[in-house]
Amino acid sequence: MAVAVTPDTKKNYLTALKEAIAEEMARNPDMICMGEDIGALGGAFGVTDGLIAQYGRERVYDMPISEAAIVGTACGLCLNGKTVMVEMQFIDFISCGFDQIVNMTATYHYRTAGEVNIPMVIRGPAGAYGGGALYHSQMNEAWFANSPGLKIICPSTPYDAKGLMKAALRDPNPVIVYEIKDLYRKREIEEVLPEEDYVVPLGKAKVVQEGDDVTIVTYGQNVYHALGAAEKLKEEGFSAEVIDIRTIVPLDEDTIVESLKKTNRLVVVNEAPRTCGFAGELLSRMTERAFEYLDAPPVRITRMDTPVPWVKPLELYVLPSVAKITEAALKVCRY
Amino acid sequence: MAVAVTPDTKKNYLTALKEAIAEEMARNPDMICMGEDIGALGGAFGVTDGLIAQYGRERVYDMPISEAAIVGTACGLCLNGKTVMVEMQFIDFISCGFDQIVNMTATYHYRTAGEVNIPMVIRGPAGAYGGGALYHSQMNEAWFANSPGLKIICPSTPYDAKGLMKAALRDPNPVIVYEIKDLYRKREIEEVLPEEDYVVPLGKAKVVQEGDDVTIVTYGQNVYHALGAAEKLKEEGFSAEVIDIRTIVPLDEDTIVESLKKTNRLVVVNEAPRTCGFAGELLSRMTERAFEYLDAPPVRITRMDTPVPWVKPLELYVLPSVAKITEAALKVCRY
Amino acid sequence: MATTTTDTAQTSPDGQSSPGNRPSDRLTPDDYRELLKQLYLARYFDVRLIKEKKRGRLRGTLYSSHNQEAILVGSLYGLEPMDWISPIHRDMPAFFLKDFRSGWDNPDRMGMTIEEVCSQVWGKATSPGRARDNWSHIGSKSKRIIHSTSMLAGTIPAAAGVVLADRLNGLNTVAVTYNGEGSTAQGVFHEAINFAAVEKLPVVTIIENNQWAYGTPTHYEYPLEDFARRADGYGIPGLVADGQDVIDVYNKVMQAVEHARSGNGPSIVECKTFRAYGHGDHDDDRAEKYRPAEEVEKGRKRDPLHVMKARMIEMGILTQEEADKHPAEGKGASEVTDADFPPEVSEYLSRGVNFAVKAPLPDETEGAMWVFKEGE
Amino acid sequence: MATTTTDTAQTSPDGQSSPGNRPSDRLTPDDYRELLKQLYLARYFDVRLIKEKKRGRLRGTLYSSHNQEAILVGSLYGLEPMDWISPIHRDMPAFFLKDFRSGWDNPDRMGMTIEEVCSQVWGKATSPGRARDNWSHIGSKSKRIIHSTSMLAGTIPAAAGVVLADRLNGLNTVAVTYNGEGSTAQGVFHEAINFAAVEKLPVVTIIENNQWAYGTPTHYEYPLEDFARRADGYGIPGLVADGQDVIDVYNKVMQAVEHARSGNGPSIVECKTFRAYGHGDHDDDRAEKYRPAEEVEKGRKRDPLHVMKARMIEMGILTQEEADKHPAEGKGASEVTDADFPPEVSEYLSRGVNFAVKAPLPDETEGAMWVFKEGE
Ligand SMILES: Cc1ncc(C[n+]2csc(CCOP(=O)(O)OP(=O)(O)O)c2C)c(N)n1
Ligand SMILES: Cc1ncc(C[n+]2csc(CCOP(=O)(O)OP(=O)(O)O)c2C)c(N)n1
Ligand SMILES: [Mg+2]
Ligand SMILES: [Mg+2]
Repeated sequence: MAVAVTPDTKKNYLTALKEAIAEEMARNPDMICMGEDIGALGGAFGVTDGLIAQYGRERVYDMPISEAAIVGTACGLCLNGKTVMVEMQFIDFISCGFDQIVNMTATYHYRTAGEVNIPMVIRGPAGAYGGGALYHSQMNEAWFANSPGLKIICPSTPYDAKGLMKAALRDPNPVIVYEIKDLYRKREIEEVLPEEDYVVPLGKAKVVQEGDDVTIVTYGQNVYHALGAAEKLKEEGFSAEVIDIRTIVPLDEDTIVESLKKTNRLVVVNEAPRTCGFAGELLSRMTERAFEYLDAPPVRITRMDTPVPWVKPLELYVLPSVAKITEAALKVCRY
Repeated sequence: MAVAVTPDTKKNYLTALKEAIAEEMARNPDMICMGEDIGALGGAFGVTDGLIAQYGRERVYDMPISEAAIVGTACGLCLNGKTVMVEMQFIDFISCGFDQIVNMTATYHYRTAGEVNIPMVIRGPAGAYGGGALYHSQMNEAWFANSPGLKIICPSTPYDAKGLMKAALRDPNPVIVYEIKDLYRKREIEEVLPEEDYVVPLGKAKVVQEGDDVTIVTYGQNVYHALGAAEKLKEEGFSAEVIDIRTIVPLDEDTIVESLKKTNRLVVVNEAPRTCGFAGELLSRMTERAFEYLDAPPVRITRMDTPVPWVKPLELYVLPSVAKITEAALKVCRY
Repeated sequence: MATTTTDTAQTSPDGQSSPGNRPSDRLTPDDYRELLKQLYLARYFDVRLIKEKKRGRLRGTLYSSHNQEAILVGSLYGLEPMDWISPIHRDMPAFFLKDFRSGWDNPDRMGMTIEEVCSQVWGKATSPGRARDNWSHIGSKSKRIIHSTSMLAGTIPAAAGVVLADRLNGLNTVAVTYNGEGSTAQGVFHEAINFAAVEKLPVVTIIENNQWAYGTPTHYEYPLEDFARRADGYGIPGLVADGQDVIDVYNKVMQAVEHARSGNGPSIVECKTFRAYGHGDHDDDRAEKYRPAEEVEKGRKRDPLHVMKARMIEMGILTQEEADKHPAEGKGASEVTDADFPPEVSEYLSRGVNFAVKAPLPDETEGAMWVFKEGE
Repeated sequence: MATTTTDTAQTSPDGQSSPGNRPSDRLTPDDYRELLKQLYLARYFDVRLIKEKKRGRLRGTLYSSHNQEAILVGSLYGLEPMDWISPIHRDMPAFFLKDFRSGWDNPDRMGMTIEEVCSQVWGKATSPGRARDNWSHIGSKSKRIIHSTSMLAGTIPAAAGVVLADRLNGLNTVAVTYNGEGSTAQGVFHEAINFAAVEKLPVVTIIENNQWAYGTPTHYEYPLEDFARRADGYGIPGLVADGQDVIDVYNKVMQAVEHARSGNGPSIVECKTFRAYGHGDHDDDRAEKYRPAEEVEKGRKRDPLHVMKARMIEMGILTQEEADKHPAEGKGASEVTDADFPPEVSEYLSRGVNFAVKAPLPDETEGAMWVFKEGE
């Protein structure tokens, strides 16, 4: 699936990620990639395609199926001056390397009073809606948001995917990247990317659509559901502001507060399980900080507190949707 | 440390737990205990003291240092009809068995449309304030609250410890028990326990102290900090209602809502890291459900988003305290 | 390193496999005929699914067991009905092959019916798990099949647990777990086998060494040629079987099973085989990116159907004519037709497919059900 | 099962240890004298801490290395300054013993100063980690000591990572990791050693087999007598050393180190020893609950100081009179006094203790610092 490289060729989300990693590999001779099947195959989805041909085993490691050792070895490499991109074949398998992430990697800077920092990027395909069932659909970012020392990002567009990935690979801290696999090859979101090097700084939300009546805050695939809901709301005479936070940790609260000053109404959307998901965190922060601006109870639309089931009707039943967001936002608007 | 067994002997939190497990072992011949050093030693804190002498290796397993295999084997035992109590030597080490808990155990009932249920109790010493540093102080319940299929409890008194533990060991679902190790031998909280068998049902909060001006909701060790704050508040002329939720999943929302109808003010206290901790979840639920009753922005007092550092002044600096709760509650009361 | 398939019938570390003393010596000609039929069925199941998938009738990824069927057929044939198994992604036929000896249509059989397995593949409410999780992630408490998650090697500790429970209840069962060679790198593999060895639990770990873990060759997974050598770290038997030969698999697995059932603890049985297609069907067209064509050709050469037929001809229990009647061996999924299989095989499966196709989808509201079991 | 300490100097699996060809043959009498002094220092460090702890001057748990010092002294002596180590809870003396041969007070030494180590024990701001994590969880990027978490075996993959980075940078270093025998049951042990073996990384994994993991005896941890046999599962050398004998430890570890530095990959060296006290000081009074007194008496009999002195007397580089001058060997922490140690040893440590006692506590606000590193 070679993409012609004329300057104004639109590129998909996957290509954006691929370019970001390839360009950082070229820029930073101390950068290494590790993961399962990322060499000759180029990764399950092809994000590392071509890297092994260019850099060889010295910088691109097909690893045994050992998530704990992959993260731990990467941690050692970073401790000793390298920058490591770790690919989880699916973000769901991060559970098998969990201890090495939350206890070894995340805390290294803290434990050493700053002597050590771990510039590691752990990235992988994430998200539901694609029939991946329980173990190929997860958005488990809340586990890591509750584990101090980790930054977390989740891009929703090719432009952001490339810019955030580059920022992550230049960040001196461990960053976990939730790549939305359903967006990898989505035609509708392809866009022309700048020819020159650019980053999207971590910790900056983006107002995707301006509006006055309600603020819908989300990230990942639900940005599109929120935009869909905004369409429906327009039909009902309400104008929704849609914010894509892009970075989960650290959160850009100011952008959201600014919006709430205008709309006075908040809907948070998140496909992770409801309890202790990031939607609750976001809602809490806004309630604490912007209570006075809120004219209606803020609302979360999240996955139900269930795993992601396989069969389509069940899967959609438990996940946020345009309809659910619309309904919730309407209720908030009409409060 | 034998305790004389006259009916009105006060018992500590540790003894309460010990009795609950011993009584359930006697009651349920299909119950098995697994963990590191739980045999001849009786566990690092002595919770399983005496069980091996009574039941032998057939029902009490000193396990290799293999948290994943411990949980996984326990899961297999439960799948085949047993009830298993798994001791984590410290709850912090649960990270090493993480995948087997969240992906294998928690979802088993869901995946099998109810054919299988896993009556497993995973319990261990938890909590900060004791100088245990990063890896002997954790309250990591939010990871599991965001993983559907797990119940989570955290008792704060001997009575509740025994009653909740028994309920957990009779529950057909996996339950994680956060035992507050700083309370294990705390003299001030010892109490006389009923001689007859009793359970404290999961999912029921307890109003520890009634009050009218502000509702302080918490669990674990912070119940005592909240009570301390309530004292201080009284001096300032405010009466605080203190609620110990006891069960984190499923949460007894009604008791809290009832309280808010009266006090119209909410402070949530939790020693876990702030972001995506359970305090945020609780605050969100109340904001969604009881927004109209809230006369002031609800507030969270949590650990800062840091690990738990070792040295005392640092440890206390990042954790909730009587002073911090008091200050926050006063602000809420005076809003 | 390890990329060739070897006939290792002679290399077994203990004397059990010397002629006259092998488990297979107890097999009758009828057993051989049954085994051949099961091989056909496993192959037919796979090619039929490949075709259905190509026609867009199935969702999810199909991990073909093509060319690896002898491992399932040979390992399952000697088990007792009450024994446990835990199949993994490439082992779909195991779900119905379990306890197949009790009769393909025996309603009391301790294995899944073909209707149940097909219902799972088609994602229907009649699947044992009501299609809540996908493909090979089914199982059955009553039929003694452990449900896997996707996390590789993750069922080995559960296998230890179920047989420990049986032992406590006075039941002498064995658990057979299936794992790709790549999965043996997982930490939980080590933890579970270590504990099983300490406790002498009757767990037999089969390693299906098909030379590749997705796009990764064995020399990046493990430093030695034989993955069975992992057993040496636990002082347990590590047998190597020719995974293309039902009878050799049967012999080695039965040695391990008898060792386990006699109270001597766990074993590892590595079965050398070769993955015929891509890792999953999504990978079929690009596997050549990492896997040289010559290797594929070489690896596919010893079709288990062919090996079995040759054995039977040599033993005089199959004529060349009979053998040639249904020439499925050596043919790819796109080349083979129903005529290449005995009719009872295609008919059996068709019954399952027809049932599944007509079966209802689960109702969407089931998505929210069974998170917790209600207490009594 | 494995509960006895064996002199296994002869059982090494390769020819390297035959007399005349052993690494120790390169040691001079001065080396022996230095090693003995280091043994004294390690012992003194431990007993001094035990005493300070008993007096209530220290927080946290003290995991005594009493009777196990030969492992640290012998394994560290032959390393190059740029080599990496990762000590674990029972290895506190390793932090200052690293690169001790460069001179106890050499400011350029690639090991921690005694002031730094004592500052950590006393929880002061002058600790390398500013006392943010406790006891043995210190380390130093610049001195090449990996910081452990509490999660056992968790530093082995990091050890693989640091030497891989060195190799990529053209630096031929070795990483030596320390682990209790109980910790070898962890999944990450398997994953990391498997990868190190695949990649032929220069990682030497020392197993301090002190017969107990907290309250659990070895036969519940592992099915074989020698934990070194874990190496067999990866086809790497698994050596067994007499952990009470500095010289045997030195020989076996140096064999493994030279094997690694020559590009041949990882090894495991099991050192047989015996834990003198409880698991931690909180366990001292109750260890008798699970550990029979006779076993303790037997296990403590071969004091590494005694073994070393006997060797030196036999070699004619120590007189009996000299040996008896500081009779610390065979004495418990409560029996021993400063007079049982060479004065330079107690003075050296006292310098560290005095420094630490006077050093400031970190300011409470540091609790909120260094969660993230600010970008450039
Ligand atoms: C813990 C974990 N990591 C990664 C994966 C993704 N994955 C699925 S199958 C596979 C390759 C498995 O190879 P092998 O074990 O040899 O089995 P095979 O597919 O060859 O039969 C990988 C890496 C997974 N399922 N689980
Ligand atoms: C993953 C993990 N599980 C449990 C513990 C608790 N723990 C601390 S030390 C110890 C025993 C260690 O035994 P061993 O490895 O033999 O070392 P030793 O203490 O005997 O030197 C245990 C179980 C831990 N630190 N990490
Ligand atoms: Mg394979
Ligand atoms: Mg030990």
